[in-house]
Amino acid sequence: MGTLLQQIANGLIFGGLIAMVALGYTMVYGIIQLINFAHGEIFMTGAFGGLAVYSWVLPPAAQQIWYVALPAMLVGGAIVSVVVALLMERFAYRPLRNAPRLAPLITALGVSVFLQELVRIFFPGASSAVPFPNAFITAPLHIGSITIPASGLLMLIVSVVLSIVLETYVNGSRMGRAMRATAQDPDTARLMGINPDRVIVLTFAIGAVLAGVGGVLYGTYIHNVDPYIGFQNGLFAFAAAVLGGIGSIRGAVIGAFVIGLIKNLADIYLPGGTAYDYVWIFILLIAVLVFRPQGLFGEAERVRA
Amino acid sequence: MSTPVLQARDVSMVFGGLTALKNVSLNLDEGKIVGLIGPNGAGKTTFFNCLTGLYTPTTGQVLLKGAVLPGDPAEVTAAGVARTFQNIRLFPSMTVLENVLLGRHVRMRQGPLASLFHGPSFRRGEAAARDRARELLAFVGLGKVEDELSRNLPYGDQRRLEIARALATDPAVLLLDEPTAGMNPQETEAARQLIFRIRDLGISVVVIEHDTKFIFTLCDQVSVLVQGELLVEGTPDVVRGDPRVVEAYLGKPPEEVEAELQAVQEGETP
Amino acid sequence: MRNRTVKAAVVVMAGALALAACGTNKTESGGGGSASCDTSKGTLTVGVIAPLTGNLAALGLGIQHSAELAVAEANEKCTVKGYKLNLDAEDDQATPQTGAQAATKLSSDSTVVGVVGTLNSSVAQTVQPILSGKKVPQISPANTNPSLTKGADLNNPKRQFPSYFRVCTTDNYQGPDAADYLVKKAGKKKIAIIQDGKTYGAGLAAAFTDRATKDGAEIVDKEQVGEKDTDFSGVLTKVKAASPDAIYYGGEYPVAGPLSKQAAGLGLNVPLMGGDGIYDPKFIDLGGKEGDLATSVGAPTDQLDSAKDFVKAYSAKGYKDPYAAYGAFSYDAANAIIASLAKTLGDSGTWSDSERDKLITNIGSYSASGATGQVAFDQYGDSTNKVLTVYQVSGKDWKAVQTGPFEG
Amino acid sequence: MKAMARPLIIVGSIVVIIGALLPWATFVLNDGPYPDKATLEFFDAPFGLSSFRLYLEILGLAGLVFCFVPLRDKIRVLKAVGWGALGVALINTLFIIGDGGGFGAVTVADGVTAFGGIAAVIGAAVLLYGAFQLPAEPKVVINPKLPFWAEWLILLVAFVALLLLITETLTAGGHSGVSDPYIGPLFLSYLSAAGALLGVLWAVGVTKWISDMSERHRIFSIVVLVACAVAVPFTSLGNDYWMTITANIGVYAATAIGLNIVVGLAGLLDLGYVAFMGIGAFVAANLSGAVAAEFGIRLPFLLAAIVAGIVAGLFGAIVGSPTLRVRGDYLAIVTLAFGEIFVRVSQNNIGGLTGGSNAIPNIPDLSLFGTGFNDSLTIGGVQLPSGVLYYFLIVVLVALVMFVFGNLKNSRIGRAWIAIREDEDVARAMGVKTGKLKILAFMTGATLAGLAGAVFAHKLATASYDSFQFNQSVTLLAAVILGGMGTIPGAVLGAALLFVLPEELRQFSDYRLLFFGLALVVIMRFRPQGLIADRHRRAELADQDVTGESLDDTVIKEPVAVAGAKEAGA
Repeated sequence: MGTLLQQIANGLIFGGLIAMVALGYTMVYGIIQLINFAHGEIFMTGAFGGLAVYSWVLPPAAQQIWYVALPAMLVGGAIVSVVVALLMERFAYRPLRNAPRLAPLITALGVSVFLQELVRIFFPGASSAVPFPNAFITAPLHIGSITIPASGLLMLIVSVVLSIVLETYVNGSRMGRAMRATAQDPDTARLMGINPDRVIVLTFAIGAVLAGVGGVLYGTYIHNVDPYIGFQNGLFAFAAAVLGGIGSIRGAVIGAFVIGLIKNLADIYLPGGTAYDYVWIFILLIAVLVFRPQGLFGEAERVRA
Repeated sequence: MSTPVLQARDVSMVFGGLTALKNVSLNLDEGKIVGLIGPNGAGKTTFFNCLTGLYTPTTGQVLLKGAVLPGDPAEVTAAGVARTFQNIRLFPSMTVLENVLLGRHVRMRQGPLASLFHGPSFRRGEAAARDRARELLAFVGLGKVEDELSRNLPYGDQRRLEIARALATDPAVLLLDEPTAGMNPQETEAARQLIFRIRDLGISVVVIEHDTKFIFTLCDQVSVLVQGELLVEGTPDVVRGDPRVVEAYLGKPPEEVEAELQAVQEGETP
Repeated sequence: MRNRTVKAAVVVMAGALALAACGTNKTESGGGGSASCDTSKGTLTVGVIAPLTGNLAALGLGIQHSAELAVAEANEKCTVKGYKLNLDAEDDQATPQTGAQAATKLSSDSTVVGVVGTLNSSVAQTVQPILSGKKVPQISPANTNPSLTKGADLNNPKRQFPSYFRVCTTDNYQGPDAADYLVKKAGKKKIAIIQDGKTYGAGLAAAFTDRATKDGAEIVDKEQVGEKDTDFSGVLTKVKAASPDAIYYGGEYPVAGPLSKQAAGLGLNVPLMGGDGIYDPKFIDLGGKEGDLATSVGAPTDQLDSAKDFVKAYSAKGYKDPYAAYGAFSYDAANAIIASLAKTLGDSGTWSDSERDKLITNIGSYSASGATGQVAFDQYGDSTNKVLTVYQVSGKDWKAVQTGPFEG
Repeated sequence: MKAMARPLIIVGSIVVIIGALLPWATFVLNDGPYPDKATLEFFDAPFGLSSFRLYLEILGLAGLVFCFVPLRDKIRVLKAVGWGALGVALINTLFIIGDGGGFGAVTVADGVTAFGGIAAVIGAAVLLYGAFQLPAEPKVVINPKLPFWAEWLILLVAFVALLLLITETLTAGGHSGVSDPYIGPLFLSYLSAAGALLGVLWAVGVTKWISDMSERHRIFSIVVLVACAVAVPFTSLGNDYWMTITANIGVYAATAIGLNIVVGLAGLLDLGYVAFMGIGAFVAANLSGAVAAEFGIRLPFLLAAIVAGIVAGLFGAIVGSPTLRVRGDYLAIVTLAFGEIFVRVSQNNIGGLTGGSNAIPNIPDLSLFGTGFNDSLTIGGVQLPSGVLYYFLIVVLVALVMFVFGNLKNSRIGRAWIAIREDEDVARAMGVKTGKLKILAFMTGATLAGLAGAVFAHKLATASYDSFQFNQSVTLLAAVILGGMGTIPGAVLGAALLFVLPEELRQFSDYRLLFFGLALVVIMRFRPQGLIADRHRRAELADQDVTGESLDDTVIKEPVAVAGAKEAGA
């Protein structure tokens, strides 16, 4: 029983991480129907941005005080992510807005490889894993029979809070309405006086903020980062977004938690154990795509569009 | 009276609580042209989609020569119902000839192995298909542009190519979705003549059109759809004189009809 | 005007020919320490095949530079009479087919006397037959898969390729040695095994498991982590449920460090032990905790003058990348090739393809003290160096806690 | 500005010529441990013209000559010359700066001056700028009436010249497995010069003329091409090293053509395609009698390859079956997930079939009449390099795959695939059974990949899961897209570039993936239809006038692929 609870806790934490990345996928897809494969790399650059702030911006005294260091790193990571995402949008994706579908997807793959290599070659020490400072309370928390690292709990909380904020924003604010309108029909939205370019830029920026924050929190939780963390976590996040119904914010978050739970529960309950947990996630993904292509929470019409 | 070639019996279509069609029936006799008119949103295209197997009617049946049509567009085409589209939908980067050859697809029999080895029978079949396609292109008047990419054709030619492509499937019934939309009077007249010639080949035709004048001078029978229901049905003279039609459809100021036409063209894609 | 184009084409073609024919061959202005040696007979090349790009590049570049160091020293000391030595490092991108291309490239160069490499056992599998076909000796600093030398059936060993040697030990020594230490000396009776599913890790874990069971320990859990995984909480929770008193990890430090740290985060405070793949300062940077253990081949560096010299010489050269886990092995491997070459050629020999057999024989009988201890090869081409050291994390460093030859 | 065109071209050409004569580096750039292999000369001797300085000299002279000679379409001719010169000048200048450690290397240092590089770059830029000021002219078309034997002769000469050009380009720097530290710039210089030559030929209409002729004499062209492919081992590429490289290119080209059926024809994005190659490789390995194989049987290779193809094809059908319900991007994700599952499962040695992390090593060499495929071969007194039989086997494989692709494309089924790609709904409305055909596309592609995988396993003597990872799928996809979707030469060219360039540019290997990523982005931005566009697709994808392109003229873009991508096709 203790193990089960512990695995559920682990799954939720991992799900929280994936959710922050998945939101970026789902929002970008919702607006311009682009699978932004490079979004995982935005997450990765966010983590390295946070690391850079810690190593080169913060004075040694501040490094020791987590409530100074962590916010600074989060802001730094988010800024780096946003800058990278906007450059990417401006120079790689925008020129292809009206190109055949395959073109932006290939571009996304190209951007992904490019960013990985850029960090690997030019970030000092990044040719292999780089230690990430523990910029939060180090002592693990004991809740009943389970033990979780404080940084894990923080990640979970931040992720849930940000998702709620985002959902409220998209549903409530003027810009949120513009986003939804653009997602439905960009041409009509333009007629209504919405500037689709601005909406798209904003979408990328919001996704990048979430990914950047996620990257820094990931670093504090896992304790090291390397240029390739974006790929696999990005893949999981993408799976989560699809699972929940791509384009749906709530769906992406729930999908992320489902994936986190499945990965951890497969370790105990499914055949093959830890060697096959990854396989189960993808089998689930395929099954969802085949039997419920709109995802768990997506709207059926989305798929046909 | 012989059995109609195409018969729709009490077709209803409901989309999640919204009734798009309600008990619509239609009889198409061999070698006849039937027109389908009605204001914007009357369900004409929905009805077309039911006739071609794109939608399966919620209730009711569509019969071709007395047999119920299958529920898959590909099989409907194979059974002998071909169509064109309201917004022209050619294969833009295929040549004119290839577009028509694609229409022959359903009448060709070469399987994967024959396609792989290009044996003598494959070549015979391919040559026959090409001959037939050229014949049809000549029939619609596109004999000289077979190697153009279809996207490069002028608008009117694209409409005609679409008809040739549909004819290539050797249909018993041809469904034309607004074949003259956006055409000038000369082109419209040419289209009318083309449709007559198609009829003369023994193919029955159903036409959706906004241009009532065109319909009344073309069709043997006209059905008027309003809000998903069949309002009137009969010969052009009967329909033209029916006051309900005038009220529901023709009575509107022309500008409004025009605006609707626009909206229909942009929105109501199958 | 077409005439002109044709003429231009002809001239360009001629240019290509001229290009092939001429070259200025100016001598190098700086860096060549060979000035004092007689290099009248030309140049011979030592090849390196390792991943120089991609995520294993850190290890591969360490291998390359360490071999470079050995070559540079040989040139300074005029080890090979009459020849200057070069190093030709080829990237295998850690993939078998690129490795095969690199091997073909080196083996078709008649000046290549031997090859140091590869890092990955899977790449070695494609490289072995190619180099062997051209009788180019290959000494690997890092392949640990026993089947590379002894064939798939270890109970009935048969040498696979006469030209293949390695200076590192196979899983067959390190795994059991670690098991002996952990079970007998440290008294850990309930052990959980985690491995990464790659050749090195899986092999090591299997060898460990066998011996530990024999020594009377109970293997309470066996798990696998993915190469690219970073969150190990699922695996560790499962391990924790089995309440082991030690974890043995088959794999390399980029996973092992975080694994150890995350275990502690989940309240699983037991030592983690691994092989030479985790014996790296970076393991501690990445989260290796106090009390974690690793085995490594050879006596501790600070007890061995040759090792200290290697470290000093390496840092003196100012290479951009650290020598990493396999640098010392690579250095020994290159030296084995160079010394055997010197022996083969003697004072006045001339290199030709007919010398290759003799070179391979000489490598087989080579014996010297290297940066990793005594370097020599047995009848299968495996290293006879069975001195293994167990290290433990103490403070921020690895400290040797046991060293000695492994006895079966 | 138009009036300035001619003076600018003249000045530019002269400066290029002078640049070629000036010294280029302030130090002797015979680097590191390679003195006797170094062939890139950066001399003090002013008239020591060879290698890239010779190309520059020729290009400069060509600029001058073409400026005065009456020419049709002068603008395109001079642009080709200008791009070529700029390419050669930039590559070498940047290399000296990079390798020599700064601008001192190409200006003044230690009392030595060397302005050759800078002069050449400026000259080439001026020449190019001048060329752009020339008035635009319609594309030259030459179409002389010739008897068929004369056309055959011209084709023969053209193909042989192309073969020689390719072999010379590849072996520029004279290496046959011998490492040269300057191989990268030498290769790129040669490529630029060869590109300029082809560019000029294209501008004067020669390439179009030849490609039209080859269309007219299709069978003859195919025969000559096959003969050229068979002749490769007899050229300067006839050594072990290039046999291995060309064989690898062939395997990937065959796989890429298979992928081209799925992506290029049917328009279904497959991100896990390499898994089918993996399945083929593992099946063949298991049936090869290798010691580590699960089954202790050895089937004849042909049979094993067929079984491998069939098994891969079955998996293709299974993976393709979600296409019945899933479309577009979602399908791409299904295939991606399948690829990832394949890697994980084969790494875990499922059922003992894949050897797991140990792979299946030592797959026995194939043999024909007692000659091992890895042995060297002597034909008529000519000693052919080892591995030549594999090369021939792979030529057969590629020919087979081309045959399948070409025949299917030009058939009822191929047309239906293209129709599905263009507009699936309409295809269905026209009677195309889209579901069946999409699965057939997957099956065909997978079968071809399986066949290629079987050859691959034998050639490599190992089947290991890490040969079949996601990045390989991406590379294959990039090969298809880079070369041009839906065309055979495109897939071959793409595969060749993606495997030759890293080999030739090994010294820049640390930046290999960086450039790979960047190249994908740039190509999608400026030439999404690929280097060799499908006759159909280029009209659809290109926003520029690219009529009359052929295989030849696309090669031109290579030297300026990054710098001049925008220019390409203009």
